[in-house]
Amino acid sequence: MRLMKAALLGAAVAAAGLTVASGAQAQNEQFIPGLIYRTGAYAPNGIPFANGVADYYALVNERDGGINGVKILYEECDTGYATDRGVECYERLKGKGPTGAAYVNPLSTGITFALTEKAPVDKIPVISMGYGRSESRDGSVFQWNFPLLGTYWSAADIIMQHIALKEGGFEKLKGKKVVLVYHDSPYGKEPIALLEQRAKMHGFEFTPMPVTHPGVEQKATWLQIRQNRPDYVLLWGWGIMNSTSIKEAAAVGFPRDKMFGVWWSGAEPDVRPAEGGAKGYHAAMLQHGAGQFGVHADLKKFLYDKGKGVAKYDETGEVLYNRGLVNAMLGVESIRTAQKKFGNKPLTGEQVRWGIENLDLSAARLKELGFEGMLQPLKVSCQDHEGTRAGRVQQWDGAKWVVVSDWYQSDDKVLKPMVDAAAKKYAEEKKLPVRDCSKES
Amino acid sequence: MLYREAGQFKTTYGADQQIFPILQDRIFVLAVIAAALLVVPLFASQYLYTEILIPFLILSLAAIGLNILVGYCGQVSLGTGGFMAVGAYAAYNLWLRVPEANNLIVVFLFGGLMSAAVGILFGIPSLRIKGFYLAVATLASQFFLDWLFARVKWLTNYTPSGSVAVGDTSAFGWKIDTPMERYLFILAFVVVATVVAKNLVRGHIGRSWMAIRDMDIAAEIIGFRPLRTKLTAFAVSSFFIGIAGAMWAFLRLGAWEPLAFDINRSFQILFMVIIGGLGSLLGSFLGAAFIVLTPIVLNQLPGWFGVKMSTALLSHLEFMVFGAMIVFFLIVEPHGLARLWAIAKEKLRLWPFPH
Amino acid sequence: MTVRSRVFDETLLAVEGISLSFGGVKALTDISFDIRKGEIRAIIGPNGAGKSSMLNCINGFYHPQQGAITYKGVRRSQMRPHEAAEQGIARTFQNIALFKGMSTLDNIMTGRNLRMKTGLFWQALHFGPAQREEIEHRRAVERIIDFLEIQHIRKVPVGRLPYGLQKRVELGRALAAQPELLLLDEPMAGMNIEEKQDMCRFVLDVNDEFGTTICLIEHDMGVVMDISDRVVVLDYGKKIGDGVPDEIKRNQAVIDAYLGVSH
Amino acid sequence: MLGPFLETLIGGLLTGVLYSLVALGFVLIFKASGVFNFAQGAMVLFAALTIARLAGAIDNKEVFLGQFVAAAAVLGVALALVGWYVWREYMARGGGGDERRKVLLLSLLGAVAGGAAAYAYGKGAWPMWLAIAATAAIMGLLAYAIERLVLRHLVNQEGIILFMATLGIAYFLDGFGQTLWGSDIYKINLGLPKDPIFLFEGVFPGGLLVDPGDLVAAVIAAVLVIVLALFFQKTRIGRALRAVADDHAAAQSVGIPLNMIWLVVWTVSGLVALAAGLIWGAKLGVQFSISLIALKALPVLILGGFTSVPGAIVGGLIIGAGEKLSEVFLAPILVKQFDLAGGGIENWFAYMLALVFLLFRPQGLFGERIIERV
Repeated sequence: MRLMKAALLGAAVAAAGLTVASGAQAQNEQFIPGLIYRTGAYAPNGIPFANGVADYYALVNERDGGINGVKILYEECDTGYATDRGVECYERLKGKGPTGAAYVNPLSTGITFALTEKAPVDKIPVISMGYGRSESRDGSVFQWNFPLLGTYWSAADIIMQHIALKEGGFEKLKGKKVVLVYHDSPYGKEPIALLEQRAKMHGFEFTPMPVTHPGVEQKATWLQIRQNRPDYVLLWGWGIMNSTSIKEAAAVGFPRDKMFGVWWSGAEPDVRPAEGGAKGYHAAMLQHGAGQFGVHADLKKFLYDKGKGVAKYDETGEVLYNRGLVNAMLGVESIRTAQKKFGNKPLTGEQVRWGIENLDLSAARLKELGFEGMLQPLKVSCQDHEGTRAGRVQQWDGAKWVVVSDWYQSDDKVLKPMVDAAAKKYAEEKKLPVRDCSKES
Repeated sequence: MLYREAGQFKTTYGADQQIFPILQDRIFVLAVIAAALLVVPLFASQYLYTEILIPFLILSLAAIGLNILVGYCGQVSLGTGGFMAVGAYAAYNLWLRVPEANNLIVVFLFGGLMSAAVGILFGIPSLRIKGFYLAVATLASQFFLDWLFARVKWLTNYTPSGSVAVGDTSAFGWKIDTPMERYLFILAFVVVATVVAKNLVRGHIGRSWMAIRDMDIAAEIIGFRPLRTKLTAFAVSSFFIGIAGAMWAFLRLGAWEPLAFDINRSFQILFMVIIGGLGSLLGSFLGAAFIVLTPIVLNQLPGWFGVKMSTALLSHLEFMVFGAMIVFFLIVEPHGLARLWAIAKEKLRLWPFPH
Repeated sequence: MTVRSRVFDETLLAVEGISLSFGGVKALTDISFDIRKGEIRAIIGPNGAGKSSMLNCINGFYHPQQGAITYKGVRRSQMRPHEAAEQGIARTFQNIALFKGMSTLDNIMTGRNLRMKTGLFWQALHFGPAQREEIEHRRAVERIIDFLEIQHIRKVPVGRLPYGLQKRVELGRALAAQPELLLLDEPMAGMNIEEKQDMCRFVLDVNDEFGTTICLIEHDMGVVMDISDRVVVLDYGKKIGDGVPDEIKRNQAVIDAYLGVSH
Repeated sequence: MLGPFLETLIGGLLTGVLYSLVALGFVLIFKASGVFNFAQGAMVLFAALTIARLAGAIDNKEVFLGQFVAAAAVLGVALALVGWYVWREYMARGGGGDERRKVLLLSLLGAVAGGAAAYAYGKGAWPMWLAIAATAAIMGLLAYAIERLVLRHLVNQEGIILFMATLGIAYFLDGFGQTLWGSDIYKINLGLPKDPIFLFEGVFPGGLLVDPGDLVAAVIAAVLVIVLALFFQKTRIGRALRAVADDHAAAQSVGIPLNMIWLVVWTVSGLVALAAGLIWGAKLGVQFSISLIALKALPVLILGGFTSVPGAIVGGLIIGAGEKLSEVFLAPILVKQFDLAGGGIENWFAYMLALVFLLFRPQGLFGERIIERV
């Protein structure tokens, strides 16, 4: 009986908690949920990113007293990179704060897909910076999605442009073999459509090779690569899969400088475990690279010198940490943009959506924010939810990332028709209304 | 004094063979269903619907399906996720390709039937393979089906990412859209399915399953055909699981990829069946409630008490406490929550005079 | 002690030259005997004589390497157990083989399985034909429950019953099939005098009232000689005697086997 | 064609040895206690994390301070629980010498574990041998805790209940290991050679590639397997183990203490997990993901039989070779034939291979033929 009582008591506490979870809140706060992962198979990459995001919000609160006086209320929820956990986190957090979630960063392509279905209903924009659905840059169909800074189609295109440049032009790719080693999930599959398109255009042979979650078992994949001798290997991995790929490449003697990772396969946790084997490995950059910039000085002054930083100060220049900063900054600036129209108060997701769609960061503004050298100017519009499609390529020299290319722009002549077709198909399948962007202000 | 069966006499065999022969049980169950139907919509928040009630109901249905196979027929399966995926993708393809069938009930039943067919196929080895060998062998179906839905492009309508999405869901012209509508629809479906499951397990088909479970050799000797009996169990079980999978995809996720039905899903549902109680339909519900609620509660518990904790530590603690609770419950009552419930009822019957 | 002397003409089942071995171990060697319709036939023999193996061959659980069994005029070398059940052969087991997770009522209901035909659909609705069928068979089972005097344990899971009652339930399950040939493997093993008397009564009543042919294995010689019409004796897998109880009592080979004279 | 085939075969066999090693952990426990121990993968992770963190310098102390406090608390509670159990038992039996020795052993192991944690967080890297020794002690402690806190209370339960309990243990260990040691990728440096070797370059174009790291790992694994086999055949405790495996009740009746045997078996399979963790960790880096390699060992188990040591070895080789060959040679054909979106068949192929095999031999590779009785 004692056990029954304990069980009943526990159930009562749980029920009470679930119903009154949303307690008293301060009124002048803008709530931002953080769907991140600091545990599980993808934690090595999730942790630095989450640290960057958390630090930037803290910085805005510490340095500026919030966004025009509206404090940021930030709460993390660990998704473990699992879609259903991610959805649960989203549902749990979306209604918090005086106005609900301003926007959501799913930090997983799978979760992005799931939230894409929920965003129009809940009226909360989804920012998938450098990931997510490639066709979602079409704001006329995907009103609530913002794959800022670049989609996977852009990433793949930039890498192919870089390869073509080194080979001496796209026509030289004829007859070459390109292999894509990808994480077997929507994330890894995204670039395939573009690469198939490019292969058709330029006559190179393209082979996609899936690697099953979590990606520690790649022996067969790399034996095949050794036997087929492709000219280039593109890598679309995440978490431990990245370092494993590089190690296996070394083990079969595939030249690392012929390997190109996407920007999620180009951070320190991806190359360090492979030690010497990673030297020469290339990766695309989501604009920014590693290193410390203007904003880092503020981070040191307002957070780390006061012992309030989440990470260690020497780690704040790492690629994924910087990406966290960029990600948070774009969100904050979107809210700021929206405040110009709706007033300096906590905003709803719908209002913030307008802010993201009208986000316009000039070079001067980026410098002011301390992001000069990390980002190029970007301008989002109804038609273009990506904002910018620029990228560079970097190479690991054994100790640090070195930028080895100039800026590329993904080729809209190739991308735009694909985006339009895919968005149209989505709208038809789902029987969705299409916005007319020419009528938007 | 309230829970007494004394004085309730059965005068016909029909009366004795009702689902709930005791009057108070009948009233209680009807009250629960009525409350779920009428009272819950009065106060439930969206979070309660989408993250607790809907997952709970759908996974209860999957657990009932698995319980038929494991609890009633004694065939351990670790392939539940795969069969859910069959249901989900079959339903998706019917929904996509046959516009006339845009009726969730039709679509779900189709998902269930396809899943049953695949279940029969993967049930065939059960004639020769038993126990843990069978359990591990069913993983073959799990991994194969996962792979199939990730690779065969037609099944996902050639979407570049392999992730599919559904919209515009309705049944007989009723547009099932808001969380409350989805909840009510699922509730209705699950109640009907539970009654069907109960009818099957209390009839001669259910007895044939239990006979195979308790002693397969003796069952064969008194005339049951082992293969046919086992395949019926596989089919019925997969049917329920397939419907649950289709519901999970259509009414819970809306957009999904094969990872939504990976091996962790299989383990999750097996947990529900074991913690809830093998061979108990009530247990399937209790187990589902436990497995759905525990991680959510554990994750939020420190927050309710104002304890600030790093996200990582919180997640790790959630893992640890969840694991420990599973072990604890298995030690306290290996026959599951349903047995605890039965003991409580037994006590109630004697209350307030325990001797 | 009265020896029952009845005469039976019609052969129900004939065993011809059965040999069975596991790997190199011979369990049965060239066994032949017959069971006539309506009689109570006993198989006796020391431990390990191959009695249970013999029953297992008759109802198709073991497949003898040599020989054939003629049942109701059809000769066959082997059949599947459920085929035997369909042909009207029911049995009980030496080590009780009840379905432990089910109640007494359900266990006996399983004995009716071959007669319950409604399909999944009606079963799922539990309505119409399914319900009618269930009630009809319930009636038959309740008669057996009355006959065996086990009304009070109708709803108790059999795993919780004492040994003697379990044996009785097992007999009930076999009877529920309304068999033509009932095989009883040591129905009275481990019982006290009272329980044995009850069981004897049931066996004789079954034989008398329903005319069921019974083949039983039993160790208690008193019981065997008392109730059986004819006895066959096995030792080390070979048949050493066959006849009415009085003959068997006088058979030197049988006496030797039981007293342990070396071969 | 022969060159690539041989190369893939070698790669597969070398991987297979590692599968054997993980499968062996399962077999040992199943043989002696009938438990299908799903926590084997979590044990591999736990052991590997422990070695990696003890042998590698902990650089970010601040971040881990919180975890350290929590970990120390959890470890303390666990030890206190174990201690309480032992004390109760000790009192109940009037304090036998045997119990006293156990208490001593326990506190010793606890001290080693606590010292290890404290030292690791305080100073920095340990030499590899010391790290391995300390990890071995911790695995022993873990086995003790599992036996005392879980198995003892589940004696005579059905197999599936025990299986579920080990799943619970796996969850606990995954969380515990990460709390204690973090979730990053950690290195174990055994000094395994990394540059590929090419054999018979004259015979095959490009030569036959052999990964020397795999080779060394396979040799270590093979030695371990042989040592274990000898341990079972030759030592007194090994014979006792086999007796228990054959018949629990009979073994107990001739005076073999069942609890002791279980403790030994779980410790040994903890050590096997340690070896597997060491090798896998050195190859791939230590991270949460390696707890999933348990799944890789399952087809080996049904192919080789749950109770057969040689089965685990041969099964591992067959599965390793089978999955690599199928992926390299069969998958491209399937992809072309059915216009699939990529191969990746190795995951289910191993299971299908085992399944088809089982249909013809339900008792596995080396299992004995089952005679059914009623």
